Amino acid sequence: MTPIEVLQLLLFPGLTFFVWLAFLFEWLERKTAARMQGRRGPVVTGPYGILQPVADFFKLAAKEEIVPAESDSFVLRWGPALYFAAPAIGVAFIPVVGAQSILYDPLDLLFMLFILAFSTLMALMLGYASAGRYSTIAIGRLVVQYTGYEIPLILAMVTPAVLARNLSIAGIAAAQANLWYIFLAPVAFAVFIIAALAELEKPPFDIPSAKTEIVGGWMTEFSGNTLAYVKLTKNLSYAFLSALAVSLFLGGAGGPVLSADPTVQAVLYTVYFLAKLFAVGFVIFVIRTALARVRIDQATRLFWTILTPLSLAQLAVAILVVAR
Amino acid sequence: MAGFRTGLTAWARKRSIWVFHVNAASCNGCDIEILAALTPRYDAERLGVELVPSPRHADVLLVTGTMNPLMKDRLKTVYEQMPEPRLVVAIGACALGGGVMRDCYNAGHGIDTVIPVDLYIPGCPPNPEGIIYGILKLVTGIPDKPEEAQQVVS
Amino acid sequence: MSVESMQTIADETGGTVTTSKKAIVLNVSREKVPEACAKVAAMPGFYHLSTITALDLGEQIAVLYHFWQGKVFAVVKTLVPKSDARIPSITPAVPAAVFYEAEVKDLMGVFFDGNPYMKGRFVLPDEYPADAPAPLRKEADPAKIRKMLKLE
Amino acid sequence: MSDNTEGPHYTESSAGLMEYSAESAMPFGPVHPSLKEPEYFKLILEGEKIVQVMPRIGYVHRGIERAAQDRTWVKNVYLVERICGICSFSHSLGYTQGVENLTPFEIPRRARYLRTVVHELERIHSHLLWLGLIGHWAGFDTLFMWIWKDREHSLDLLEAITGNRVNKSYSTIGGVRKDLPDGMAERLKTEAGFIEKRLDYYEDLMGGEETFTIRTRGMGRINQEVTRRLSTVGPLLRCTGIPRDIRVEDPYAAYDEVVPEVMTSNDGDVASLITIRLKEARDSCRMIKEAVDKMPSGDFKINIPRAIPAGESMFHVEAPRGELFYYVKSAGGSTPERVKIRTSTMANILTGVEMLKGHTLADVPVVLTGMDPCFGCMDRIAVLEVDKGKEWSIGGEALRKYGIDYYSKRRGGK
Repeated sequence: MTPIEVLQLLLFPGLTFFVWLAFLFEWLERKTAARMQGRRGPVVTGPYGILQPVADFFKLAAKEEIVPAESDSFVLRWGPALYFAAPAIGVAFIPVVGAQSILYDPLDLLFMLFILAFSTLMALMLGYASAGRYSTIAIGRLVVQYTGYEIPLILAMVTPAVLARNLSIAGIAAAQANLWYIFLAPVAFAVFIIAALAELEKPPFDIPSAKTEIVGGWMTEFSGNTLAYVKLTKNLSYAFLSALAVSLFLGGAGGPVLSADPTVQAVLYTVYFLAKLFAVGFVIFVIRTALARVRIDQATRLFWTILTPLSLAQLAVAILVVAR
Repeated sequence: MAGFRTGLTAWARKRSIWVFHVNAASCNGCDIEILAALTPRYDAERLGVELVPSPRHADVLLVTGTMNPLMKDRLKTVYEQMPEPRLVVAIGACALGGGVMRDCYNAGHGIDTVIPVDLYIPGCPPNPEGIIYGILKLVTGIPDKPEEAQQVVS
Repeated sequence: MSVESMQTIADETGGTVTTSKKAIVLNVSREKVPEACAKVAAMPGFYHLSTITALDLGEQIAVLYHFWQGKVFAVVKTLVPKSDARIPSITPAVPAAVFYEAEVKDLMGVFFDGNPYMKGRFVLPDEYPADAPAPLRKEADPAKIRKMLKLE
Repeated sequence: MSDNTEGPHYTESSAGLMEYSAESAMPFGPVHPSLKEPEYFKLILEGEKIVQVMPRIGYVHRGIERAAQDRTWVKNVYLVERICGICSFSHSLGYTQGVENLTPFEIPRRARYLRTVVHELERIHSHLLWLGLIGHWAGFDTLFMWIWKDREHSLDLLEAITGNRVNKSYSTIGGVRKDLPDGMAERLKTEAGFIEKRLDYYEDLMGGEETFTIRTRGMGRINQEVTRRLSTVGPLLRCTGIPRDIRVEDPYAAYDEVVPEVMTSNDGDVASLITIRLKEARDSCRMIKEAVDKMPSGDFKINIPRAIPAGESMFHVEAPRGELFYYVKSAGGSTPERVKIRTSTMANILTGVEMLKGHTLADVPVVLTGMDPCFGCMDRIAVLEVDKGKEWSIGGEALRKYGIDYYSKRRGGK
């Protein structure tokens, strides 16, 4: 690995870039929700309140950390780091500048599936380790919800791979140069967004963190640094899943080539990518604000009886298209 | 570097105020005004105020209502669950000193007999504007150095 | 019409009927309370039990059961001595009375035999001493109660 | 209790609790985000299904009935309305009318009309508050924000008429404290029209939003048999199809001339409660307009001597949550002999528990809100399974200790 690659990995378009994107996503989410609810949202912290999530993060990080007596302090100490690592590594496989991602493997889509599952597993372990009553109920719900959305999510992610006959994210993104897969496989895209809402625990699937039912969900017992990193990770996953949607269905960073200068074109690719990313994020914001929470049994029924058959059908169609 | 971190923390603390609300035998008047302070007309989120579900996430504890013996232990427990630095705001006449309930046999003389209070917002009930103004007074009064903040709390 | 029905019930239970502006009061002895209440509740429209009130009259405690329909309250009233404040519970006939009886027990110290919730504290804090007078009785002094509950 | 210290009545018993393992019991409150007031509900769960509910009431008990005996008649107006900040005017209305019934004086018509207007405004504000909260508790925060934004209009009117948004201190013995401000009649009409329009919109929205209706339809089902037996009051009674409304059945204030329409439904679930409250709020808007038109001129207050003649008086009003009962007894002095208050939530808690059983944990906030609890009013305790003959005694101390121990175990940090 060259020093340039390390820098890319750490700064742009790697970790730092995506962490700031995560903050930006939280700010946009809060702003969108507030505007839709007839409020203004954060305004005083930074221009238009854009630094509000940053202030929240640093304030939490500087607070006392309380570890409940019954909890597993080892897991609580190292769990957040692993939980954070999952999307942090994942973003390195997303092509942001042009068609190349920083890390590349011909089979990295499978690794993404692993990362998504791992992230849920870490949430489960963290919630269980904190040994709170509400946390225990919440992780029960998390697991049930996970069994619901996991299969549609995988099927929806495999569909573009089938269409592109490629199992790497960069490869799939590059294969959409002419036609985005959102047009070829719109159902898979819709299923992906719905499953992503469930993975991110956003309404209407914020069942494992339903404030009005089980206090803070599996995060009830966290405080200080742990809470800061868990919240940051959730936002990072937000950006990561949106980026995945962009790469798998919206042609990644692809777009018209307007300049012969590679630097200018690189900037253009980044702009294309960000525009698509925020478009996807915005769809999620709007869905999240406009809907009420469903119940866990209703959610699983939706996933098993509607989304799984739908995504299976979509996959079959995709296979037929490719075979022809 | 240390100076920068202290400055960053102080900056963040004044702009991110997560509140947890406890009703210690209140008549609901103050409680609905606290809720109203978060709704569109007043929108306390503009200033970074957010209502959090668990005391472990909170910076500021809002307490309404006169104390009664059943809520006394609860209030202490909630206060102990909060991570440092923590601040307590007593809202409404009852929480300040018993208010109209002062001589009732099952009502206390204000919550500062149980936990330390950093700010008093009088009124029966205070307006949402008053509540937001009070919380802002509180956080702009937070000293910039964390050591001093600890003193304010204890 | 309700007055006549109340008079009939009074005849059956050995009570007397008095009327006032908004209420028809049926005075019965405490043994007859469940019977009288069941009969009043069975009168057309009077199934609604508004509440149970207890009054400290010095030597005695008056207990009033307020049933309501239309513009009148049908009240069953009984007197019990303070030293032996117990009444048979009316919960078998009127299940809604459960809390009202429990509340009266806690605040006025009248026990209702047959009500399952006569143990422990209902409204009052658990620290409330068992040997202290019930707070609504005349002999109870709010200032002293506050001291006992460590509120001062 | 005072004279019966021997007796078996104070032995602590928690036998009922021990039958369930600690894992399946779930504390719900007293400090919980969906309970804006402290109340302790211990839910016994099987998986996520509720098999038993054990509330512990008394977290808001302050001893107001006793305090009322030591204060003058007029001071008590300000005391009783602070029983509950949401239905504060209903409390002062019930109390003042109960006291006025003891005196030979006739209250001026204009005062009666003014009371009706403020009473209905309070109903609008309370119902809107409830509708917003049910949105919030169903995880539909947008609805909550919208409704609370419109609720501010009713609070503006209340503030303009009475001087305070919450504890209005408007009704007093002998009438109301002040007359309508200039131009208020017109403003009342336009604002009532505005709120009416918004209510139409919300009826549309709440009926049409799929994720919301599946959370409310069929939730907390009760029937006439239950509500009759448990003496349920208010919308909870009317949602099972029993058309009882004190404003119609036993008119007070100016309800003999401004007649409300009784809203009923036969569904007996949370969705029907939403419809009933929406319709009632809209009917209140209509009644405000009508009352403003019909309002006679004249005095808004008469002076009543400070000593109230001896006697006893029972009075009840239809608060937003249902019947609110006042018993006032005077010995002829300057303070009452006894004031007994029975709030609507106290009458409804048994029904609420009945509604909760059999639902999942996710439904608790919605169903519990469905009964519109106002624990500020209900400073009392509930214990359950009355009808099936099972006995539950709450070992209060044991429960509390458990809760405290559970939360106070913490280490590390500092």
